[in-house]
Amino acid sequence: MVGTPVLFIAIPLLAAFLIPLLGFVWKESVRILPGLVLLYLLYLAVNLMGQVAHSGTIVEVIAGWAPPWGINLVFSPLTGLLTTLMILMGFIIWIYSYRFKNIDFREAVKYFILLLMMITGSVGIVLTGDIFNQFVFIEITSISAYALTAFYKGRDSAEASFKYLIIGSLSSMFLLLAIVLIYSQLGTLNMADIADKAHLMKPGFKILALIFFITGLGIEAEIFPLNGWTPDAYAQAPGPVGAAFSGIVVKAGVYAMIRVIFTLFDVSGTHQFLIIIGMITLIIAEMAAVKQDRLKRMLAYSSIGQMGLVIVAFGIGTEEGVFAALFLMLNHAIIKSLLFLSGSYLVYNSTEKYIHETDGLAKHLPITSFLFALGAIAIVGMPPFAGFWSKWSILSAAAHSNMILVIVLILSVSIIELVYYFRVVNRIYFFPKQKEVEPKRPTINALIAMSILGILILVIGFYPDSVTGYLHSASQSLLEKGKYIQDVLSTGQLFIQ
Amino acid sequence: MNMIYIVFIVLLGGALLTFFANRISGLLRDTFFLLTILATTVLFFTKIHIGDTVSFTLAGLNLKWGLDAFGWYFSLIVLGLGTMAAFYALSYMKGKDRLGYFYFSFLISILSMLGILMSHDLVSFFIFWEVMTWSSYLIVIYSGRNVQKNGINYILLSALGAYAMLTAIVMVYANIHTLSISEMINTYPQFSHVQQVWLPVLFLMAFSVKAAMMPLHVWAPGAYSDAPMAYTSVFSGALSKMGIYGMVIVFVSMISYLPDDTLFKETFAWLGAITAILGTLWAIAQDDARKLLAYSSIAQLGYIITGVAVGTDLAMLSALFLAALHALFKGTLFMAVGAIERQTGTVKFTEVTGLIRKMPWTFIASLLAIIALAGIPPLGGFVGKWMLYESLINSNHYILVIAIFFASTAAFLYCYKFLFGFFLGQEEKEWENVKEAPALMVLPMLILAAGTLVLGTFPGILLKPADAAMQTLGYASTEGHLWSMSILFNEWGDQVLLRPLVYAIAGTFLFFLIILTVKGWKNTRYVSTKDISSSGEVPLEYENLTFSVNFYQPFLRAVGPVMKKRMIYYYREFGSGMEALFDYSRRIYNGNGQTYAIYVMIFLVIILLFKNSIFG
Amino acid sequence: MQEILQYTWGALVSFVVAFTVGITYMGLNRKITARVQNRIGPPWYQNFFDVLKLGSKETSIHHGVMQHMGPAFIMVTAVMSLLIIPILNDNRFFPNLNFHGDLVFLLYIMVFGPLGMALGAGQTGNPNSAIGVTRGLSQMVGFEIPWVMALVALMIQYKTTSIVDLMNLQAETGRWLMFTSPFAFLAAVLAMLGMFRYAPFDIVGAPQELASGPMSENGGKYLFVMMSAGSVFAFAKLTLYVDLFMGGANNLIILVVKTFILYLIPMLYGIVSPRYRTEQAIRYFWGWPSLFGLLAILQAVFL
Amino acid sequence: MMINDKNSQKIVDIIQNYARKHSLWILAYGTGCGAIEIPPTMTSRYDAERLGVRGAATPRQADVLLITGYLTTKTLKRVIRVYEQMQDPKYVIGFGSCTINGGMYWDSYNTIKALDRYLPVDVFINGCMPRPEAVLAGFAKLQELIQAGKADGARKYKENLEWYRANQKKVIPNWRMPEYNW
Amino acid sequence: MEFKLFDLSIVEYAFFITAVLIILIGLYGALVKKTLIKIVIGLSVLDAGINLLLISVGYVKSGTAPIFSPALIKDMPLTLENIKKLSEGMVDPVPQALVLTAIVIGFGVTAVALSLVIRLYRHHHTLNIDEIKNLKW
Repeated sequence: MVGTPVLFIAIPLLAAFLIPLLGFVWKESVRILPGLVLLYLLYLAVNLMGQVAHSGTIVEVIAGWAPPWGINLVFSPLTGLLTTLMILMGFIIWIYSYRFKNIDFREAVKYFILLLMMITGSVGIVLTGDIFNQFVFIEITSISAYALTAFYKGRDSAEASFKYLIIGSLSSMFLLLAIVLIYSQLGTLNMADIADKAHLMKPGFKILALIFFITGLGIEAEIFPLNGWTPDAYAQAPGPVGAAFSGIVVKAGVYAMIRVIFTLFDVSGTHQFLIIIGMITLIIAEMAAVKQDRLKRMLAYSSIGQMGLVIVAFGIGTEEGVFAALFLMLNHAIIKSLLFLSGSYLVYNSTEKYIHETDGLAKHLPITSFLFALGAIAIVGMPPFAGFWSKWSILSAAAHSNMILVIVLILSVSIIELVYYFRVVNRIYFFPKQKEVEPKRPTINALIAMSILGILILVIGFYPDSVTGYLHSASQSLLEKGKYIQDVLSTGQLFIQ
Repeated sequence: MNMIYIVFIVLLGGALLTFFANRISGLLRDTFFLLTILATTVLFFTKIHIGDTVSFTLAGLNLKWGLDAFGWYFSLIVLGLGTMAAFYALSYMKGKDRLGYFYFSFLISILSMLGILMSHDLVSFFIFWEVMTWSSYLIVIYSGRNVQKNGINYILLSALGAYAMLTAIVMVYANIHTLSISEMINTYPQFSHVQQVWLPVLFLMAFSVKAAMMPLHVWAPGAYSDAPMAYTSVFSGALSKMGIYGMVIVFVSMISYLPDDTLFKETFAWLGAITAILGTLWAIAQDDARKLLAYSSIAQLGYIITGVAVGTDLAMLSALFLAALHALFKGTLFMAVGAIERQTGTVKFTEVTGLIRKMPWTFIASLLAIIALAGIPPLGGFVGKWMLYESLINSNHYILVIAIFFASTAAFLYCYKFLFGFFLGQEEKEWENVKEAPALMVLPMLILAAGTLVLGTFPGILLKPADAAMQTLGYASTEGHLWSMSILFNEWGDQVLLRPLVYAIAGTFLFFLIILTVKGWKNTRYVSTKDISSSGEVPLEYENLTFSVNFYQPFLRAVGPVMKKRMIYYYREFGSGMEALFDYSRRIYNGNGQTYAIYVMIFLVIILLFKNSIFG
Repeated sequence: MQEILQYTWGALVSFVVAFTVGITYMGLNRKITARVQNRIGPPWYQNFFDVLKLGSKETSIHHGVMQHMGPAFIMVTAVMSLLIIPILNDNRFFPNLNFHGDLVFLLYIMVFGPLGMALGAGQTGNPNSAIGVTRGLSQMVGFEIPWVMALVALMIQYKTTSIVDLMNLQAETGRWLMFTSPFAFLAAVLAMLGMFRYAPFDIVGAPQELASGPMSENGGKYLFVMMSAGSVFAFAKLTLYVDLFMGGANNLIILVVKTFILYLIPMLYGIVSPRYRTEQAIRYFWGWPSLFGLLAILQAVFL
Repeated sequence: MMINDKNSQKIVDIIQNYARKHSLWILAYGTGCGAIEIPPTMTSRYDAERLGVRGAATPRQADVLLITGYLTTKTLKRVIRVYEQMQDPKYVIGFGSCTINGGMYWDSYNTIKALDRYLPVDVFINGCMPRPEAVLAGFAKLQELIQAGKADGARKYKENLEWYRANQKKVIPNWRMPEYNW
Repeated sequence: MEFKLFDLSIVEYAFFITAVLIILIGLYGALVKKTLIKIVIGLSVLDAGINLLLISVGYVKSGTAPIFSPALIKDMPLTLENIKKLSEGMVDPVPQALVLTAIVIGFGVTAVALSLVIRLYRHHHTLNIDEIKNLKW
């Protein structure tokens, strides 16, 4: 026993608290501490993953209150996988942002505290077994995300952040409403307990609660038309934060939504609804991405599209579909982070982040450009890179469910995606460089971070079996609702007796 | 360790080594490149035997690689042309930058083609197909010319085809829960009728894109002409044959089982013929040699597609023969253009003329290749053309044979234009100092051209493996009654005995050539091309008397109505229409945070209103 | 060896015959043209003088290798056509290779020469040559269509691609194909107008604008070989028509009569015609002649 | 076909000359007013073709160069060029008095007066202009000369090239032509 | 512990209705008003409404405070049944705890929102949300 899941929340919160204090002692500690914390958590997560694979779900009871009364953390194959992924992404983003832009000490303090908070919140969303607790974590994540979006003073970041905030407030309103509804009906906030008793709810209320959940969490999961904030926030936030959004925050949002739909409520028609809404999201986002003239906005729209695809895959609902969705989440986290990280060096000194400012940078930033191109090729699903396998699993899942239309739509949209990504890559490699652009060479730590992601893409691409085992057990654990309930509630029983 | 793995590892490792060796020294890079391709060729032809298979599991999918006679036939094209092009490339690419990148992509595309030919399951087929797409794409954009136009066209249409194929693959996978190609072929007759129709259509879409069939050919002229010529010879000669390879499988193993297969076959045969005609006509209109050859490739592939689609013994044989032959002569021609481009710096017929005395070896190679391309008897091209015509006539495709014949007659026009434009005509002072290309470039050309020469008399050399390949597909052996070493038969029993005919041609030619040379040998002397009868005028040095602008204007005027608009025009219109639509659709995100909030409420309201129909 | 000698002998004999007859036809053409124009005209043997003179003329210049090879190419076409096309129904007098090739081979060997000559013309560097060549090749694309249609119609109607088979068929039934396949004959004859390049299809070498087109730079021995080849080739073509459509010939006299009657068609048509521009010529060939060709194919398929 | 034997050479010569005389391909250099006499000569009324006379389009194919009238210094240059491009054996016929002595242009500053100072003329046809009958008579004379082997203007030109050149260069100010050496 | 929303008396309905009304007012403010400050106020009102709704769910008419004071427990053993019996007359404490949390969060959000408004005003010199549209499409 190396540790318990509660450390995932306790340690980073503590560290976030300690950062400014330590900063007075040794300034560099502000930058180093988050890395150490994340590294430790990564170690912990990997260990726990091994443990989970070995002996089943770990349920951690907090403060001695057993489920269904107390708050509990669930480290199942699914949540464990996502936790590991988020911590990994967080760690890589830390490596990257260790020296990203020469921000002064005060700014660094803010940045790293907020980043840690955001990661903690996201991990909490995934780990927690309590619906209100989840709400709290969502709010923690959101507030740190608002602040991080508005991190740069010079740009229109406040505008983006404010939009995010308005919609985020609506999100929290809907979540609270849903929680109120559930609580008024069932008198419990524990997810396993809710799932157990969901059939006792009046159908009308159940659906109402579900709708509020979908709306509230859909805002975090970027489904259309709830994603108005997304492109702005992605584009205006610092580069690593954009990566964190697409690699961490959105994943948590999607997880929450999927947990609600798959575990809490069993309403027929939800899956079809997911497919439809995911499809619309995908199509609109990719259509919007084609004509973007700003790099980060393009990446943001692409991110929305990918999340739509994830939701479609979840909507397929079979084990294969869930597997595919999780695979895509994993790949998307890695690839899109790589794109954001390398992309932000491509438009480093630019204020407007126009795509045409990246023209011909390949000569000046060979590795960054190469990694960006690798990411672009991977994300459109070209074999033998990572993206292909997730796309293949989605398609085969859809085919096994006889959803030919879905396949056709996904592939048509993929063509659109391919066009705009390759346009950018072509520009980077083959257009003459704009005179006024001053390329910035990436720092060594940024290179390391990006290279890790690039290697991950290659590893998953050439040897997908390295992750499919985890993904399969994760997808099974999501679908085995009864086991989840039993795992969580049995802990309570043990505790009481 | 199985030899099949080793070949792939050698290629992949060689590609990576070449890529990284580029940083160290050019010589090392060239050595690695050449060694890799040579080692692959040697290993492939000595160590891998027909019937070898290997299987493994990846991501829960059973993948199987192996080699059959059919794949071997196409491997012959790929590796043969690939090796020649590799030698050529060493000299052609000398001094250009980003060579590591080029050689890497070159080797990877060879690898992907071998992979396609050796894939026995659909997923690895698709993977290699896509690898082929992007590796060739990397080379198409290598030169940096028109990347945004030609590169995107290429990748877009390739993706269209590849995704159509992917759809088909997942359909098959969902249906029979296995990815084996042979399994798919075996169970195909039991599929539902809808699937039986759609599977071949989707597969053929992918293959038609690579085989540059109308109306999916629009990428080809740009892509062929923008890639470095060292690669374009492989691109047009071997890579496009992958489309043919797939098509043959689909036509033989799938479409034949359809109850309404004739409709399919006729449609594709006609599409092939139309491709041939339009490709030829557009080739005639080109002033850029690369474009001319690109359109010519499209046209040639059109013949092959027709042969495949008609699918009788003789037609299939002719298609396979032409596929290999096309690799020979089109490889030569692209290399010749490359040589000219390298030596003179231009590939426009309107600019460069009269190279025959400066680049005689290139001219000889081009001449042989052009004769083969035109299908004129003593060379291999005739054999393929003959078999194609006879098969069409034998299988009652009367109008089709006229269409094909029209295309190949019109092909003489661009054939002549190619030779005249570059090698004949006035010798201009501007090109006075042009030298023959280096031996490393000339030799591959000559070797390939000599191949067409040999095949003209002894087509059996190539027909034998083609016959073996066809037996793999389920055809009966046709040796002895449709072909033998140097005799061709049609299905009515008429025959062409090539050897006496070729000897007669050669004999007559030599006889009259000698007469012409000997007669007045002492008095006849060479004069420059400025010494022509031009109404008593003496053309000055700067006066260019070469006729090369609007070369075939009268002909193009005659066929004008067909050529008003190119297919790509419609694609462009469609594309810009779509982009306008996209542009319009993204205005949903109007930038006002409040509107976004209102969207959220609208979303909620809509779901609430329709909750009963959504969550039934 | 004996076989080779035999074929060589056959080729020689038929060459001599074809040369004589061909040259005579050319002379007759001039004579008849003159008579139509109310002139006396040159004697019928005038072209022998011309050829002899060209042969005896010195050729002091050449523009390169291809100029040498061009005439040889066209000679190959002429001789090979003679070798493939059976001269008489009875093969004994002119042993040749007609069992070794078929109509498709013949079609291609017939374009071999013009293309080779075009290369020779191109080498001379005279722009007129190149212009003439482009016109000639364009026109060839025009007339090949009805010509091939006619041949295809014959091939599918009688299920053979061999000339000898077609001749035997006519000999057996005793009916000429020009009557059993009239449309094919029409199409073929109209295509022949283009093949002979007499007016109105003589824009290739129109002297008034192109000097003499592809031949502009060729004099002396080159023109000598070309002219001989042209005569031989003309006779070969006429013989082919006779073989295909008029039941062949049992002896030389019948052959000469039949070929001359056929030869009158392009000749007389030419005498009374002005000149077509290239695209007009092409459109002409793709009009009625091709329609006849189509009808021939329909007839072959449905009757 | 190297025939060294004198007698057989004679026979060959006779045959060749016979063929040559009956096959005169003319290149009509139609500068002067004499050009108008060529069409009637060639067409139905006088029909020169019955003598084997026929138009040739390029100097490479032509045997006879017709100088139909006066030559200016400017056109002389072209005529020389054309003559030099013709292949042996080749003949020149001068039309009308202009080619003989300048005719009505005898005192013109830029026409040449006597053609045979510049090119070897085999036959002069007198008249201003010569009628087609005269032209035919000229052809007949040329045929006679050919048969007799006396139409050897080309040989004379070759032998006296320097003299001809000197004369030519005297009247042609901007002499820029390839050297004639066959 | 079954709570039924529609078994409430008229007074309890009043809570409910008031809460919904406040939410609607807040929404109106947030969605229709153009001034940033008013939007923030709308959001706060929205928050308050939801909190009220949350509280009203746990409200038990004339219930006591949810405290197990020693006086209340006396000597009862703490079995499950006893706890249930004891808690019957009490107001549900959980919603109150939730509301406390929600208020804190709402406070945080409002603080962030207001600081953003300040920055927006500095940047755009306007508070009209329709004019703050630099980022679009």
